[in-house]
Amino acid sequence: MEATLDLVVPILAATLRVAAPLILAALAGLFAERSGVVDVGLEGKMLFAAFAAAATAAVTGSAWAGLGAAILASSALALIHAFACVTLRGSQVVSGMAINVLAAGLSATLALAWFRQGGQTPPLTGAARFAPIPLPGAEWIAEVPLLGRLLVGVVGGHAMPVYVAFALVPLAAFVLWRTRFGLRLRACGENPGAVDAAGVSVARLRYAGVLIAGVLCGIAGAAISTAQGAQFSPEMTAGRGFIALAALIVANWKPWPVLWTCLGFGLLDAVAIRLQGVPVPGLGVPFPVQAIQALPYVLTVILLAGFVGRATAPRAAGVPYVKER
Amino acid sequence: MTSAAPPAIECRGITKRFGHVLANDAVDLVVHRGSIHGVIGENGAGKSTLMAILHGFYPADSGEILVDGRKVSIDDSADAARLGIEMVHQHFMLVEPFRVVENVMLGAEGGALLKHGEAEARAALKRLAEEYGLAVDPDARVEDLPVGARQRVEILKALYRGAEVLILDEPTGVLTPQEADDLFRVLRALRDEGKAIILITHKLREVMAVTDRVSVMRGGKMVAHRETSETSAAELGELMIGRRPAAAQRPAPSAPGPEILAVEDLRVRDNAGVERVRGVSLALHAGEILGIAGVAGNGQTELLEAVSGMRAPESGTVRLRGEPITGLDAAALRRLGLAHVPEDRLRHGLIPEFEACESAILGYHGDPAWRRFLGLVSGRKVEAHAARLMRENDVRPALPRLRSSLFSGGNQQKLILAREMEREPDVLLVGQPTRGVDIGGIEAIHERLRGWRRAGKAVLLVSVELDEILALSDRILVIFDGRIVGELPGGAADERRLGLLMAGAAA
Amino acid sequence: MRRLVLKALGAVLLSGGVAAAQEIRPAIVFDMGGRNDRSFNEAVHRGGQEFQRATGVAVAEFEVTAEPQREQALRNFARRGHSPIVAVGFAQRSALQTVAAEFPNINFVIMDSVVELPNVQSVLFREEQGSYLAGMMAAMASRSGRIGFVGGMDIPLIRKFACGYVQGARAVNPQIQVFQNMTGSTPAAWRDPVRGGELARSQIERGADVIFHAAGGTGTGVLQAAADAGRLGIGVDSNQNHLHPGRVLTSMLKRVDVATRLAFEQARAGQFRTGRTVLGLSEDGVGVAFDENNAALVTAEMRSRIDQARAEIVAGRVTVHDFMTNNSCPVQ
Amino acid sequence: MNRELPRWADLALLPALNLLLALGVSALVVLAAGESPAAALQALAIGSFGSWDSVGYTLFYATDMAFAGLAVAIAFKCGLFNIGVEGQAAIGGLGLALVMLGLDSTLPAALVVILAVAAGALAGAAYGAIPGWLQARRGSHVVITTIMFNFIAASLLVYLLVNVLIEPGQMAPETRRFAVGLPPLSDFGFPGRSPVNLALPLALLAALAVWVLVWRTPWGYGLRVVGSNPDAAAYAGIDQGRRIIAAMAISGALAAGIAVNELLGSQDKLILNFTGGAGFTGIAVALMGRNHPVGVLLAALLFGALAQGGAELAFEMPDLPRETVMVVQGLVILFTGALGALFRAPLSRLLGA
Repeated sequence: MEATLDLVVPILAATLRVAAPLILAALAGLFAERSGVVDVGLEGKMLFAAFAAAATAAVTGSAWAGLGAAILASSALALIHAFACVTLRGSQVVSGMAINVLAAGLSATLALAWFRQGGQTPPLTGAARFAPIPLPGAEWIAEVPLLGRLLVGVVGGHAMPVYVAFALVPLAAFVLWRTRFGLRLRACGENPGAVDAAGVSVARLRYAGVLIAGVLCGIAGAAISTAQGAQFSPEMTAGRGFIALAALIVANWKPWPVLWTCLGFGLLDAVAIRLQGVPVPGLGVPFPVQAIQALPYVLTVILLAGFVGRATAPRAAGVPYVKER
Repeated sequence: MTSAAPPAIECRGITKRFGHVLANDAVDLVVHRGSIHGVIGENGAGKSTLMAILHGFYPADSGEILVDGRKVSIDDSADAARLGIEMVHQHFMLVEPFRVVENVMLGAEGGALLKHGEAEARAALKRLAEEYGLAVDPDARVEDLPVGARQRVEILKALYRGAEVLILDEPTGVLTPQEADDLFRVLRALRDEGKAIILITHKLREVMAVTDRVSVMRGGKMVAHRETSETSAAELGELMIGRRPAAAQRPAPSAPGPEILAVEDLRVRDNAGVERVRGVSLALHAGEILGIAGVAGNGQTELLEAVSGMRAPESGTVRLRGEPITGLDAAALRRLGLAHVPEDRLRHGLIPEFEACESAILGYHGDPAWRRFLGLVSGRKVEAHAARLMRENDVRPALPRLRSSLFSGGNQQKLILAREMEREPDVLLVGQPTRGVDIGGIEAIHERLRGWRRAGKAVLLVSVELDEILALSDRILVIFDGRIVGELPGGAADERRLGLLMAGAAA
Repeated sequence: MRRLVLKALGAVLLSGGVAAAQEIRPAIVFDMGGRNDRSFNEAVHRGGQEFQRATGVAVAEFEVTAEPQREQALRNFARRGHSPIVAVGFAQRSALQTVAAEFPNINFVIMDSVVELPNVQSVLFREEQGSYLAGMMAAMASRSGRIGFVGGMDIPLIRKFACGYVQGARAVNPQIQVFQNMTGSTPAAWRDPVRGGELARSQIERGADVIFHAAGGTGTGVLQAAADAGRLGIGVDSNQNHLHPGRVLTSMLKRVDVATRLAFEQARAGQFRTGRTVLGLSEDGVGVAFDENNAALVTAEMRSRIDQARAEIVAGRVTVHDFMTNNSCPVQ
Repeated sequence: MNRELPRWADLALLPALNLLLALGVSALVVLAAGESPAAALQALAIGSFGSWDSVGYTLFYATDMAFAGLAVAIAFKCGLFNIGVEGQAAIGGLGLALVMLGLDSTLPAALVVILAVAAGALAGAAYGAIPGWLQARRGSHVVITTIMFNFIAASLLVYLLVNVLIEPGQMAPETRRFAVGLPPLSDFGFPGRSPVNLALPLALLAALAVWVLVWRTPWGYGLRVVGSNPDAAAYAGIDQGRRIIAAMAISGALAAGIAVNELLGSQDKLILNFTGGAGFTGIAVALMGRNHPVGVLLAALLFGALAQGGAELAFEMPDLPRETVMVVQGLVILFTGALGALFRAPLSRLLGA
């Protein structure tokens, strides 16, 4: 039993850690696309936010200041995206790609110009990082057989942004399905004409959706550079924005499925890490490292083809809203 | 009801220009409370523009609007809503995946959280349902509702927002006579409550039946205002098109030829897996127009799709000249002489973003006629072909390189008809041939179909416009809930009986 | 004491060369990682800077960002008369082969690979020897009997590091368990510190208490995770002990900086050497770093065993297997 | 406000203005980095077109971009967003390399090169067709599957290069040199020294072929119908699923053109990551080129010039971080692509008046 826990608890804890930024980014995409604006610029916004967070935290010594800066930086890019897509009705995909390229270049350029450390920011210590938060009453809970250890080991000891990510899932579900704003936002992604006819500004809602995406990507970026990592280095988001985009589609643009999908990715990843170098039973030698590394992606494709139904995007996503004559 | 009270709506000299088109030219309109006011005119007469201005969709270039005698400016739909002006659009402004109650609340949620507002909306829906007979399940998804119910949702939406002035744009286009009657009953009840109702339509029969006053528009101008009781359909028709309309014809009895298309026990499911056609059999003869009457959503769409090769049927057979053609795709069927004018122009009939000449070969794109060396498609040949079609069929503007979406509905439809009839197919499937087409266009299209029949061709006509079915069909089949529930001879069809059959009320 | 000889030789060249100093215009073409990668390329950069400071001779630099730029950059420098030109990394081999043949009068240096041309100095390192010492230190410092290795990508060079590391660890503790993880298969594998951190944590959770990385930018995450967990990391290429003082056991040094400076100094003295140079422990080309940042971690016993091992390797009494000789590693 | 602009203004003036604005903002970034914008722009211009060498390199990079852009564009024309050009190019390169390694010493040079190009295209096509099939028959969103397939291709390539195809005794995970390759254009009198090779005319041919296929064949007509109005496809008797699979296959084959240019035309061996991100840039190239072959070629030239000019810029101004070039690229994509309508309203007022 203990042996099983030894194996399972760290894997589950890793699952939560790996999933957290994906959840934040996927929820970001969720808000943007629910409002009718496709967002392939999640990666760029996260990266720029990661830079802003680490740079600000390094200078001020405060992770919270870093988080604030990350949100501002990411939102600034989101504002560009909204201006291009909503006001100018430009191509949403091009705008997203432009933001990815721009963010990669700008973050490294600024980092180099400001810190002269090869595009990295100085390593963060102490209050400049989000430290793991132990579960309140952990030593007491841990006494509970089985469950206690599971709870303390898996749920406890994560940094603030991880908890924020998980808290945001029910919040997003609540906002989208239980509030006036959510109703209008979703309507905007399905039939902006109806929203307009109801006397509500489509542009304002879409700006809101895209800006929320900016804020969430900001938190995700800060999580990457000031909680999970402890400094910024160029291109450190390493494609997570695209994985989040995939997760969003698998989850059919819904918050709870986003949670399960991202946890699924996280779990596959955590298991794959463990499987590296482990001899295959009966074969005696391990699978090639590359096969293990490709495993999460192969499984995703198989799952998608075999079990998950057709994804139905918000109908108006990607289409600039033009009043009909 | 005329009194000293100022009119609910008064428009003075409204002018609106789109580019070089003068859509509204110094238009005046007075609508009183407690009245149903018809605004009639052909497509493009400027009715919709005027209503869009009233509803704040876009601003007028000049002119003023008075509500209850006070001058107002209506900058957006929210302004209109504050003034109690609500509109039921021809293309419903509903969010299809949403529930009815969500649609009703949208824009009038009554607070940041939905919980309270939703309870309120439910109560209001219940009350309105009782008051006006507007029953809809508040938890049904709009995409699952038939058209008539969707329209009720639109009206409920407007009432829920406290509409004092209700604008309805071509509301009966998709309704059965019974549903239309229901609608008119609701409208009268609303009028009696003191609301002002503006009914935009081109159907003179409706105007005569339900309105108190009527205003006629033509070419962007307001050409006449009449008390309904003091005018006639004939006069209105003349005012509308500026000349005396051709007398409505009933088809002369025909002598049908041999059976050419046979459908046997056809069953079809829609994309959601719902069985929409439940065992339909029918026979179509050369030299006949067979009309399929029915309320939208009763399976006629899927029937047409299955026969035309767009959708594989679940079971059953379709034969053309005795040969089974079930499961063949639309291109193969066209080669066999079965052409199809689809119900939904913009979704199926043409490609809105293609140039008109490219839309003019949709379905015939593989034809060697526009190939050149190496079998490549010659742009010039395609263009020349479209130019000829446009010329011969009076498609305006006759610009083959113009984007398809920039043509008016009537001209789009003419182009599609021209395309499908050009190869003289033995069987023509036609769905809603005149939807959104103005009166002049309707006449032309009807005449073409009649000519087609005279030439010994067979036409299967699906339409929700009863007038159209009656005007064209040699025989009428009524479809209800995926089944053929009755057959009537064309010339002598009893409209009342037809209506009852369409509503599923009589076997 | 051969490393002293090497240093002395350098000093002699430097001082002796003043009189006969040639006008040289040295240049460096970095690999994709870029001059500020905190490890391999940065060490070359540092070597160039040291030379520049000492002699006042400017060193031109270029960072490639795409494959075809390698050849382009080398040719650009060569055409402008730069010499010697240092090409950093094995990936530059075929580009250098082409360009060096075009410019027989220009001198070139390639790190980590061999180009058999009369105007090229090929510098190879015995990474396995340095890694061996790192492995020994890891095994000595480990209390759990489990240590870890995080590589960037599963390529021969990284396997060479890993193989030496495991050999060294086993030499100290034949029963020691070594976890090995590779980061990924895309270029992102070299700059994903978050994933590096995850890999390290996974090893720590399995009991590893010393983790050696050879993963470029990803490695900063490995060292960070080790430090956060109160375990020890081992740096690579450059001295990374200062990144987390007291939490980095040591760094496996690969003295590309020395090799670079030396090549420039030779050229300046008119004594540029072409052909193959293999730098191992005996040439002080590889090693492990001891400084004030890890002084508290290194016991006297550790230090003496390392010195002893180094001496034995230098003397040829102990042979560290080089993965590259037969593409396999005798230990796992 | 949405009056249509004259064609020349729409196709030339507007993009030119946007490009100018992009360069203007880039100049500000350069200034912020403490360098002279004028010198930087000059270095960029001379670096990309200032000599025959530079022109050659610009064209070489543009060849990659053209193939990538065409690959993305043809998928877009069928309504598919192919993010998998990177992976398709990699697998195309693998197919190409296998033929070269197996046959380059036994068959005549011309024949083996043709076979290799064909094998590359075939491999790329197959790797593109799988996500196409999954989309058409299983409903798996092509965006997800192509992202996943990029990772899978990268893993496969590393495995094969490290364990199977590596030249024995070598450090670099790359194959041995091919005995033959595509001849450089300098063999045909193109001046200067650059890797621009026969893949460039091949790219032009591919663009022409794409244009003919998509705009001048009934099949391509069907492809465009599926892309712009899938509902109408059934009406016109067009098999949507088969078009999707075929479009992805062609997209993959075009992606393999990157491998032809890089591996057969320049590197003469299979190496890791030879695409250098061209597959992603191709998305911007395609969209800026409005998914039309002519537009794609122009956009490819622009991006080729930025890649080459950027490299020269780094030479001339070593203190400018190399990532500055990415900033310029991002700004160009942003201003000429997404913010393309910025000047539309004022311009139409100006020209309409």
